[in-house]
Amino acid sequence: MIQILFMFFAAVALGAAINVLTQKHVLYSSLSLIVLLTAVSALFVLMQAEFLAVINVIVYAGAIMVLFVFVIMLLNLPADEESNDRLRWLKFAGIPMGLFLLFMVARTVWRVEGSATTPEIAGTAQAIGASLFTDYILPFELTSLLILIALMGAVVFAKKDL
Amino acid sequence: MSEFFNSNREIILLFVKMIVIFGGVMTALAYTTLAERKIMAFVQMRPGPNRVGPFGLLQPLADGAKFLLKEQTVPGNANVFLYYLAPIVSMIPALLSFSVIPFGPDLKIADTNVSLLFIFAITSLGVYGIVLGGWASNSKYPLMGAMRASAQMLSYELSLTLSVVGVLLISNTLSLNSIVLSQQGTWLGFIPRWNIFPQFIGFFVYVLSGIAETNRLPFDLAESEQELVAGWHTEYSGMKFAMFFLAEYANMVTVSALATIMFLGGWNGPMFGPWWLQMGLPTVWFVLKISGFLFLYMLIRATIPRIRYDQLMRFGWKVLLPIAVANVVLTSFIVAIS
Amino acid sequence: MIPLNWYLILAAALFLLGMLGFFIKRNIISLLLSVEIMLNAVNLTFVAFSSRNGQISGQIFVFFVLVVAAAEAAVGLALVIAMFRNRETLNVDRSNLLKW
Amino acid sequence: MVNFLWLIPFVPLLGAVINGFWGKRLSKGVIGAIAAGSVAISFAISLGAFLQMLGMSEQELPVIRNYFTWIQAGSFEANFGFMLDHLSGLMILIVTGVGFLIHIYSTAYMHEEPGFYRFFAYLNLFMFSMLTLVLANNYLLMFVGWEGVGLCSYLLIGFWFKKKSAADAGKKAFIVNRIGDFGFLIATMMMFWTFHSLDYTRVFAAAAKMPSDELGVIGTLTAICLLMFVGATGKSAQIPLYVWLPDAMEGPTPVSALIHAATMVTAGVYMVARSSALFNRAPGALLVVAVIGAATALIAASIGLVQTDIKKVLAYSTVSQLGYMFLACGAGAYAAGVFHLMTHAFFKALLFLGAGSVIHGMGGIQDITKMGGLRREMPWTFRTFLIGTLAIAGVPGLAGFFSKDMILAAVYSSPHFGKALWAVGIVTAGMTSFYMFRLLILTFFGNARYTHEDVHHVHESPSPMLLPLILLAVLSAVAGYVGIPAILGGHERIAEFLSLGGPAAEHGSAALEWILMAASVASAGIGFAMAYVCYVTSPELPRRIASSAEALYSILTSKYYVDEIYETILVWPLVATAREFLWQFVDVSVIDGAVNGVGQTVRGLAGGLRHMQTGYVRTYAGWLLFGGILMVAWFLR
Repeated sequence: MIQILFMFFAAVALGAAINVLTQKHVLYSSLSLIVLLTAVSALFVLMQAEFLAVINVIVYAGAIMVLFVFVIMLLNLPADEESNDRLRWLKFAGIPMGLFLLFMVARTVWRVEGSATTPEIAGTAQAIGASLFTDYILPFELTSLLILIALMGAVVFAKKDL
Repeated sequence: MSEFFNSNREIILLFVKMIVIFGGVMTALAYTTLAERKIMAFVQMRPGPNRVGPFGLLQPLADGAKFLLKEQTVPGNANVFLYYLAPIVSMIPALLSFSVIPFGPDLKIADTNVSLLFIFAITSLGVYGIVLGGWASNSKYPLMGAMRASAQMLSYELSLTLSVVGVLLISNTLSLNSIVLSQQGTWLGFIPRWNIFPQFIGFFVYVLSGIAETNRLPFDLAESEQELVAGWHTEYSGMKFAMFFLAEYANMVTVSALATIMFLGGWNGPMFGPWWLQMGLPTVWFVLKISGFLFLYMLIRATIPRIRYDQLMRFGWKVLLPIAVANVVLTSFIVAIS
Repeated sequence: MIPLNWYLILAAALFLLGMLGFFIKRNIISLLLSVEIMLNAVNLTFVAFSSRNGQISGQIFVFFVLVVAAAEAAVGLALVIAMFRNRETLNVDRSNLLKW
Repeated sequence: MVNFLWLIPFVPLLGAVINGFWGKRLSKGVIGAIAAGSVAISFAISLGAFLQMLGMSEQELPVIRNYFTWIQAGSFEANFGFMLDHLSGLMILIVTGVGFLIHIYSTAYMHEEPGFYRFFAYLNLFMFSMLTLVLANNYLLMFVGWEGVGLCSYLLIGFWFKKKSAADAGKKAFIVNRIGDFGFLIATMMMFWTFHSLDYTRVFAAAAKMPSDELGVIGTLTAICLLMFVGATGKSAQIPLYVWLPDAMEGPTPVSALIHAATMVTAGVYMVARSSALFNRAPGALLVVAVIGAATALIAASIGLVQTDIKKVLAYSTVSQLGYMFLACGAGAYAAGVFHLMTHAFFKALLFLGAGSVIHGMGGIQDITKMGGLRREMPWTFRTFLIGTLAIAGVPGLAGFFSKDMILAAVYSSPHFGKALWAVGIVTAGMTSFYMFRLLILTFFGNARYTHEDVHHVHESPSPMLLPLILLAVLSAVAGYVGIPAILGGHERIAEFLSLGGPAAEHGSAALEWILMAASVASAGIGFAMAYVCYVTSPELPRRIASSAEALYSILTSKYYVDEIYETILVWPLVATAREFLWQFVDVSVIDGAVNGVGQTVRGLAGGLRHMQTGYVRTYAGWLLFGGILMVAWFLR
């Protein structure tokens, strides 16, 4: 059962990712990415990381992607034009090379053995919170600083008279 | 046959619950629309719908039939795929959140240890329906409505989420059922142990953000009739419009249910009578509380005028959010020292 | 019980797709989306390893990745808006003034 | 009062800070009050501490107060601490007392100067440094004071820094002092190497356990002492580093009085006296001290004979008298040296201040050939100056007589070359008497040689200037009575008091002492007589002598060509090396070449590499990917 679910969500994720790349209009790409995110969250649930799964949806789908969609709508973008610049051939070189790279990585990764003895742990909010506010308190505080800086940067960049 | 029931009891029970809850919810949603119209009429001193059935009680059915039979129009130059997708995207999250709401001690479909976050995650997806609908219509009012809606919902989601953190700090769990259970009993024998008493600031923020989050008056800038015709669903008609409409009411019910669970003790209430009554009473209490909440919603809609968009934003960011944060700080301080 | 390899290969595939997208797309928003795909692939490996090795740290890192992604999206989109205002295009190949 | 020891230097420091930072906004009266007041407080505390110390028993001395650990590195430890014993007690009294009088004097003398606050800030800073030097309980802190006074000396010599000669003189003083300081620093390091400490008590205790170096052998102690003496020659203007002191007269006259006559230049003498425990075990070093002192005394006095600038005469006189003090120290009579230091501080400060008064009255003229007859216009200046002259010339009954006599007696009986050194001392005493009376006569007697076009209104100085003069004159007259020799019925109390034991020198018989005393008085008398003859009875005589012994005269007027010699053998090669080799070759070719070469290389490389910067996002991403692949390859290797 769980294998079937994995296969299903993996297929959804891959399909969505490919769709992100092939869509001409960036809004469709964004929507496809949301599907990808949801699938990845579902995979998180399969790994008992429920908290992260939910957080992933809230942060990514609920906030970041809304921002993307918002910006796309704000700028009212047309579909991508097929630009005929000097780098056009890269697309056709890139796909086989990417596949080759995937093959190489897969071959390497295939030999990875997860230690089956250690018990799977549940990513509950409690477990994550406990770790986050003890072992990782400094990075956690620093991320707040990062967010603040990003906030100010965004405000400055988005100003009209830049 | 009985073997089948015995071996698959869990699943069958689950299906029964699903049918009961969703059937009940859908019916309730339909009648909420009627209730709203009636209450509005009452406030405005007019009869309201009273032609279809006694006291207009069959009005929702008539409405539904009308929606189904209407012509399906699609604006020219609209993005057809997204145009059809939008109401579905709007509807699904709205209904999905009911799957974790406990209507009674046993009357719930699922209860995970992150139910609350699950609801927030699901409702945060609801904005896509609005945004896509507005954009796909390829029309100026829907677009503006959609932009307003997305900005507004993003902004108020913050205070909404932060307002319940106080409750979480007190009840120490993210499971909705456990939160309800933590509110059992009374203080001093007569005050129910509801979170609304220690968390009245959070409740206040929650109610205001909830109204904004569901795009209801006085925060219905996204569909304000006088400015934007009907906002993001201006170009929708028939069943697609009905789905938007139902999604909005579903969201209202979700927000009310959450408020009830978080602040008003959920299905807790006085228990009496024989066992069959005791089985049904919690749900009755729960529904009653939600109804009271919905009544508040409608009363507010009927009495308070719409505010301006900049006021809305300023209120969200500069008033509600600081209050919510202050509440979190205060609560955590008190929790820490006690 | 799903083998760890499956997750890793899925993540690798997603990551490569993201990378591919970064190289073949021209719209700057698409590039950002590709970056998000890559981040998600990385998140997947983090969670996979975390769950399989019985350590919560991996999930903490996912948390941090989310924060970085949010910051990146905020600043990146602000830049996108600024760029669109100034150049009337989002094609990254049209914005190549910053060179030798 | 000994508990407030730290206040003695720090009150002037506070004054310096106030005047230095906020002096610009304060009125001159306030500045003067702060400056002089801080020194007055310091003097009062010093006096209290001194009196309290007198009441202490031998076991309680020296009073040592360690305030905090200043430096700690490995086994090295230096404390910030002060030590009060008889020697430093006497020194702080001299420094604060004379300093206070000179501060009072300066408030009037410097009144018209634009840098009034600056002057007093420096002066107070000097007081702080000098008191730190004197009170320090270890060599490192002494070195701090040592450098501090050097710095203040530099600042004050160059006080009129817009005048090139003053600025140059300041630099000269500083650079020449650096040479001496270098010696002192090496001595300090060797001391730490040898004794593992720099505290006086521990160093002296350790030195006492070491065997005495043989004469003519340069052992560790001798080397340390000689290096310290190098420092002393720099600070106290001895051969060969005396050249800065005459030039230092470019500074304001009170500075010359305080720093370049009474206090700072005696720091070398103080150091030698302080280190007597070391010097006593290095007879070779003592001999060098004595010889250098004697030579300096003689040569400086001979130059002083022909100087015409009132301050230059006094400057060479100072050098000469400092030579005297070193002569005493070299003979092992540290007490005599310090005694002379004290009396000299009084009368030389008096003379300088008197000279300043004269210059003040003459409106800036310093050339004694253009003066004359001033005793009528400036009666009080004249009277005090006369006392000072009598004191320095060694007229019996005044301070200089006793101290000089003590020195000469000690030198005569010192074991090595005693008689020869004594002879030098006697000759020097005669010369001193001559040039001082020459100065006195040319300045105050005879007819006025200035015209009233040059000098508009010769006037007596105001009372704030005269008061210090009178007080110093009294001190010059009576200070000698703390050291009345035994044959005159005294006890040489100063020597007992200081109890700085030198190599045992057998006292000569009473008859010998009488003879020595008579010789010294006679030489002073001869000097006076010659001056009287040359400048009163037959004024044309000097010119005739000058023309008949022209070679000698020109050598003297050009100060033995020492400056020129230094210029030729030291400065010129340095400058030439610096310009031709260090600048034209090392700096231009090597350093600039290297810098420019680096720049050119980087530029060339960058010119090629910058084409990596295509401006296309994708290219950058490609490089990023390339780097990532390299890293992955490294890990999968």
